[in-house]
Amino acid sequence: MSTLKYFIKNIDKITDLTMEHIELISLAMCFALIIWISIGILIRNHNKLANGLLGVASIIMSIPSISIYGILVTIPGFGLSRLSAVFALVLYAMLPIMRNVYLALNEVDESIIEAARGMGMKKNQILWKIQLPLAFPIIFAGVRVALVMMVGIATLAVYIGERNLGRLIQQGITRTHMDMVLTGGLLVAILAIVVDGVMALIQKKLISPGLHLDS
Amino acid sequence: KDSELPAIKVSSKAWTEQLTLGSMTLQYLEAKGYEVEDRTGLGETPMLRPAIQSGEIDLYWEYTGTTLMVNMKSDVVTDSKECYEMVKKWDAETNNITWLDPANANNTYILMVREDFAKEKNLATVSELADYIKAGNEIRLGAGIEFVERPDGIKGLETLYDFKFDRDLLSSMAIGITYEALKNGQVDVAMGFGTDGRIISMNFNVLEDNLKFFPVYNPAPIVRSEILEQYPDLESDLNKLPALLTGEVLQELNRRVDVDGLEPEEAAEEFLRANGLID
Amino acid sequence: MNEIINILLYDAPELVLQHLIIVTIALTSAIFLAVPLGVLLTREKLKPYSNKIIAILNTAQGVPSLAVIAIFLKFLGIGYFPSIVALCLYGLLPIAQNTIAGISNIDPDILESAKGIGLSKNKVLIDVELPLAFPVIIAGIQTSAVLIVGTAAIAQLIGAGGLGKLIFTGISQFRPELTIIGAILSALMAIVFDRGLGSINKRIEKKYK
Amino acid sequence: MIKIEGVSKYYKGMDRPAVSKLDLEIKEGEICVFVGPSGCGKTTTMKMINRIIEPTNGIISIDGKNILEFDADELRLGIGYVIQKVGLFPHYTVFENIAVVPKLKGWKEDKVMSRVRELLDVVDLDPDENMYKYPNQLSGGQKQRVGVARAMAANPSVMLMDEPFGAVDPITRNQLQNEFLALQKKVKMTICFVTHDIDEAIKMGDKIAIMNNGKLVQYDTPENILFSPINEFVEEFVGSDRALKVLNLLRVSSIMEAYMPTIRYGSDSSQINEFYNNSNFAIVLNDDNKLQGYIDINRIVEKKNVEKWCDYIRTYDICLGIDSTLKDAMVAMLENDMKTIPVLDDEKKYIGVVNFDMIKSHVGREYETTIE
Amino acid sequence: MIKIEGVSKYYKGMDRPAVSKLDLEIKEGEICVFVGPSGCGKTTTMKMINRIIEPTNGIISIDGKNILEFDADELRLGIGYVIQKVGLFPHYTVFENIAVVPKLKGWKEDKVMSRVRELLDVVDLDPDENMYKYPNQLSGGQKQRVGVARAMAANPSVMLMDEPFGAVDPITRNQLQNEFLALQKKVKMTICFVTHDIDEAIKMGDKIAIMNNGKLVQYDTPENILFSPINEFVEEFVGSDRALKVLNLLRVSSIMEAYMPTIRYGSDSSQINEFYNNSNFAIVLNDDNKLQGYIDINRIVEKKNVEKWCDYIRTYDICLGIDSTLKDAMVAMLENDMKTIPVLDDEKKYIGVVNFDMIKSHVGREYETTIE
Ligand SMILES: Nc1ncnc2c1ncn2[C@@H]1O[C@H](COP(=O)(O)OP(=O)(O)OP(=O)(O)O)[C@@H](O)[C@H]1O
Ligand SMILES: Nc1ncnc2c1ncn2[C@@H]1O[C@H](COP(=O)(O)OP(=O)(O)OP(=O)(O)O)[C@@H](O)[C@H]1O
Ligand SMILES: [Mg+2]
Ligand SMILES: [Mg+2]
Repeated sequence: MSTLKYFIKNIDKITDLTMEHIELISLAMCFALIIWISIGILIRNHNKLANGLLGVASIIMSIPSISIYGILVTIPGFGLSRLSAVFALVLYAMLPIMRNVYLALNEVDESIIEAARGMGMKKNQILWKIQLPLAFPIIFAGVRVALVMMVGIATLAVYIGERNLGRLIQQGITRTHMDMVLTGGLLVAILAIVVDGVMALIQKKLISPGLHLDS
Repeated sequence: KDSELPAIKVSSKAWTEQLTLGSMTLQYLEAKGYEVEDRTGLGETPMLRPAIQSGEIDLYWEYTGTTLMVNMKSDVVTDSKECYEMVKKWDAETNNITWLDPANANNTYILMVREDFAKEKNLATVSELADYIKAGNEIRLGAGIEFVERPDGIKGLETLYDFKFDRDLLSSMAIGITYEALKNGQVDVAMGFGTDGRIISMNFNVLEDNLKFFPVYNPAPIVRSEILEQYPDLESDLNKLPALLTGEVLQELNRRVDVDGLEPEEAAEEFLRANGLID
Repeated sequence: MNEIINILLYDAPELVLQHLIIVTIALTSAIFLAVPLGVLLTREKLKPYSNKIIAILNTAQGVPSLAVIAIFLKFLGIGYFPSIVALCLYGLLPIAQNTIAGISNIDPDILESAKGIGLSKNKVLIDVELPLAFPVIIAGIQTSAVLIVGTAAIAQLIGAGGLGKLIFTGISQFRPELTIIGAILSALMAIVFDRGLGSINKRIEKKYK
Repeated sequence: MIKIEGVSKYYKGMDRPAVSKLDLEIKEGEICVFVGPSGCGKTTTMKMINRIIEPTNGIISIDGKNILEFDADELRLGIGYVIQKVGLFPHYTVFENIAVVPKLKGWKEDKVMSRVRELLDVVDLDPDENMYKYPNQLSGGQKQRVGVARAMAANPSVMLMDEPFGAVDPITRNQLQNEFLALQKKVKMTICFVTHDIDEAIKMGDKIAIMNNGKLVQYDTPENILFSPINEFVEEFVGSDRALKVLNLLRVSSIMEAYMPTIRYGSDSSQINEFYNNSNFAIVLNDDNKLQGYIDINRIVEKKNVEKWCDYIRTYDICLGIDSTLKDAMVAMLENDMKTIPVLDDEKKYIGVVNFDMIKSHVGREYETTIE
Repeated sequence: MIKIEGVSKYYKGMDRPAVSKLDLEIKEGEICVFVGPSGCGKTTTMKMINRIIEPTNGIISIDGKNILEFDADELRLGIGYVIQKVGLFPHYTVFENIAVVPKLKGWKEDKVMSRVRELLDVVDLDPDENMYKYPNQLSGGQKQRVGVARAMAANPSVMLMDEPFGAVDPITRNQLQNEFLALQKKVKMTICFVTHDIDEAIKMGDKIAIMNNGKLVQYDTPENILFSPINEFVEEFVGSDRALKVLNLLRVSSIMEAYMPTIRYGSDSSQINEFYNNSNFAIVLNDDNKLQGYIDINRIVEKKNVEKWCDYIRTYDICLGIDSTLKDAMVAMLENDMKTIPVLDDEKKYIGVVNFDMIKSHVGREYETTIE
């Protein structure tokens, strides 16, 4: 109850923090999509390279996010800037997005690609018209995972000066102000769910009905 | 005043007193008609220092002892005035940063115990605590991480008072959690800050630093000198604040936030209004 | 350099041990909670609710680790116990989800022939469903382990110690070497868990895949 | 004995029943083949017998006892089940797969082992070579064999086999069918066998149950199904060449006649003259009734060389055994351009001949008596 | 025309070639069926023709031009390809699937649309009902039809079809085969057709290429394959009843004889007496050669009722058309217990009869001339 009171009382500040949160994530997501999808596509036929990159990605994934921020902030040129926060988030998106692009492209039924080849489609046409659309559900699943993860990890970016919902949690902790912590935590959770829900809607719209009929 | 000039980027550390001071400065300057930008709660000293030196922020409240110990790596100075002059001179010369007037409050580290515990074990000073521990009693200490690591933290204290906390019984945790832990009886002695509002409301006794180990931590606004040149009135305007901030005032401000549940902004606004600095 | 060696020699072992203890206990309890939960949710009677329960767990997963730990502080105070509870909850979802996925992805023909042969429901679960779902369940445990190892760093904030101590000290003191050492050790631990569990899986899978 | 009385099955969300008012009795030791187009309810029927699916209405009983009175798992332990898609346990070796039920029944280890070896021999897989392979290491046909072996492991008296030979190439399939029939001759299980291939049904079934849209359309012996399909659906289903399919079911022993005159090798020429008035041909036999060949009496008489008639004996290129089918007989006639083919018994003794007229009138007669 | 010269294919890591020194020529407009046991190299051969796989050795040319001289994608655009596992694009509708190649070739939209409709009609799928379905909404057989339609979309002159009717039930399969043969009669594509079913091969092929272990064992017309298998492998592969299979290939028109005496309906009784000396039976015809029935002359003469002979005419229950196969003839004889069956032309005019002796000696003769 007191949490609700706190929420209502500080609605303006909270709205600001939420917007900042969304802004950070959107920015990071844009870069992540461009970078990791392209790389995923580029490495699709180079298994060794892919395995190497996936190894790197999973190592990055296993580094506690707070320490990535901590390290980035000491690197000249990154510092307390938003660049550090975005960079860290983009790094974390590497595994789910790049891996899913790579796997999904390679998992497209061999016989379908053979049919496409047999029909005279060029490599590029096969990539764009067949492989990517068919890989899309899996790629999208990866993007969703990355996005939800980002929503959570972004909260830790307050330790390097970002202002977002994580601030409610961090300050709530130092001030032992539980309503703040709860408000922050719940809002982040809700944001994660909403973002995921929106993505699910987009996914439904974008994916050929021929693909989700079997699920 | 002159819209050509850049906004003043006001920052602070990320805990109650700092947030309140930061917000107070912001609101005050804004009321005075300055163009300001809110960068409060940016981080701890290790982050704010480089930020103000590189011009990423323009102004925040720093404690004399902090600069002396952390940045100048000097020995402990327990005299307020001496300490202030040292850091002011150093910053002006090496970093082109100006220390404005200090407030007459000392937000130094303190060691706290629960009132009943103090009575029961008869503890009033750090020396008594040291003796108590040396007598073989087990004491659980809760402290923020930096207190464990900093030279003006545990290690120095132990050296001066000639005792040792049992490291197995030491928990480091987020600043602020120490109060909760002490209240809930999960630790026996907790590190705190001298001006924290919870000391009174949670019925803690502060152990007197009878050998004067802890340096003085007088808060004062520090500003990039360049900004002061651009805004000639800024120094005199800002110096009105430290004059009003005694230890009691700060502690009350902190209490309003940490105990009464006000937002730092609200507490700051209340203060400014009460003192007629804004309308 | 000397300092780094000092940290590695004197501080790190204890912190690693603390970290390891938190993670192991949290992970083990997560496994013992999540696998039965997943199994239950694939049983005929509960199947209809499995989506809802997973949705709830999903929500819980959306709460940032920092907040989870802070919230548990409220109820359970500071130290090991609340951290472990929080981390364990945090690790439930991937395991439960994979248990469900692993079991429901088993070829229905295999289940039918198991039933048709006369295996009782329990026998089918133990002799057929769990072994066949094992690789997927292990994959869930791997995810969970990595997640818990990484998140455990934050447990430091409520006094549980562990490698988070190095990391946070590094951050608050502006000593990146500490952060890096903490990060590397934590990452190493995550990788060891991941590979270790993975190799168990490989050994079993190799037999019949 | 399996008895199905008034059994129907409505699946949820389907507007018409998958199986509708089925009545059927399968005798002890018989193979009943369910056949019909895809989706007609064959698999559903089968699964109701071992209670994988519960019928909506009706009663199924085995050996006079309602299957609902059994504990479901116990019931299934006693019924061999070969699933449509094999369904081997991928994490078990061939040995472990086959041993599941015997182990559940608590057999001793060496008994299990010898049973597995025996079964692998039965389905023509080398035990030593295959016992410790995993299903993934087997070809489709080998998997199906293991599936059959697994179902038979604990000597069930009832077997349910859902398209057990579906996934194999025609040659292997034929081989598996023959092996299985030979085995069934020995062990006499009561078998429900599902297929959608009418030829397989004719070959395997003692009785054939033709289903369509969940209903039993005709339930009869293969002969009767072929000779007198009950309606157009069955007629179309068995195919326009059912007259030829029938040939596969009938054995020469049942139509063969011994009307051809015979003459003993080396007997004197007066016998030839005697024949000359009645017939042109004679079958020449040894003293112990072994076939020597045939003789064209016209030619000898023309050549005025009756004394040496034995020099004019011609041998047969091909003979039929007593178990040969009429189809074998036809093939022999066509390939060798022969009108009549002799039939020998198991000891190679002559017992008669078949010719096209005999086949034709036999098949035609059956049609006449059964049609209408 | 497709010419394969000395083509071999070694896959990496295999110790023996998947296809070994293949020489073969497929004439313009012919269907060449590749048949053989699983793994014999059929699919590999097919894929080398459209360069999905590059041969290790040898040359393949289409219409005299080495396929390596084409741009690979261009080459494939001109070759229809029906893949073994159908391989429809699941994210495209039926329409979009079929339209892929026409669109790649830059056809106008309305032309594409009308072509798709036309093709769906050809493969017997209602365009309106199915055009906007996704592959997941189709049954296995329907998918295969779409696969065939897709391959034919841009009027390729060459088609590669890898077990195109593999996944459908026998009834639908038969139907698809007939439709496809009817279509091929009109459009005359050059077709490589893979199957492992010898019956399908016999039915579909102008030529059959039997492969084993990567080698071409025999390449010939279906008749020659059946009559004179080159070795035991082929013999076993075509089956022991190949004499009966041959019947399916031969038409009554080729063996029918007009030797039976005919008599015109209503002609006077002196003609009957004339016949009486030579024959027992006569076919009775109308003035315009339409069949009236037959007459047993013995019976009339016996009954001393020659004047009224027309009252004794009996009608035939069954007749054959000129396109009927010998198998149809056999079935008719067996089902109706008839020795001879009349054959009529398209206008129902009588042109002759067939009987078992004719069939037998025709088949037997073929054997004699081709065997050895
Ligand atoms: N679990 C189910 N739920 C709903 N309908 C079902 C289910 N199983 C089968 N059906 C429907 O019941 C009917 C009969 O199915 P069944 O599997 O018995 O057919 P079948 O004769 O075995 O066919 P096939 O030859 O294809 O195996 C079909 O129309 C099928 O779609
Ligand atoms: N990509 C490949 N790499 C290695 N070996 C292969 C490959 N494709 C096929 N083979 C092998 O080459 C041989 C011929 O294969 P192919 O697919 O041409 O057989 P097929 O006659 O089409 O058989 P099926 O009837 O089973 O489709 C087989 O032994 C097969 O295992
Ligand atoms: Mg079925
Ligand atoms: Mg193939």
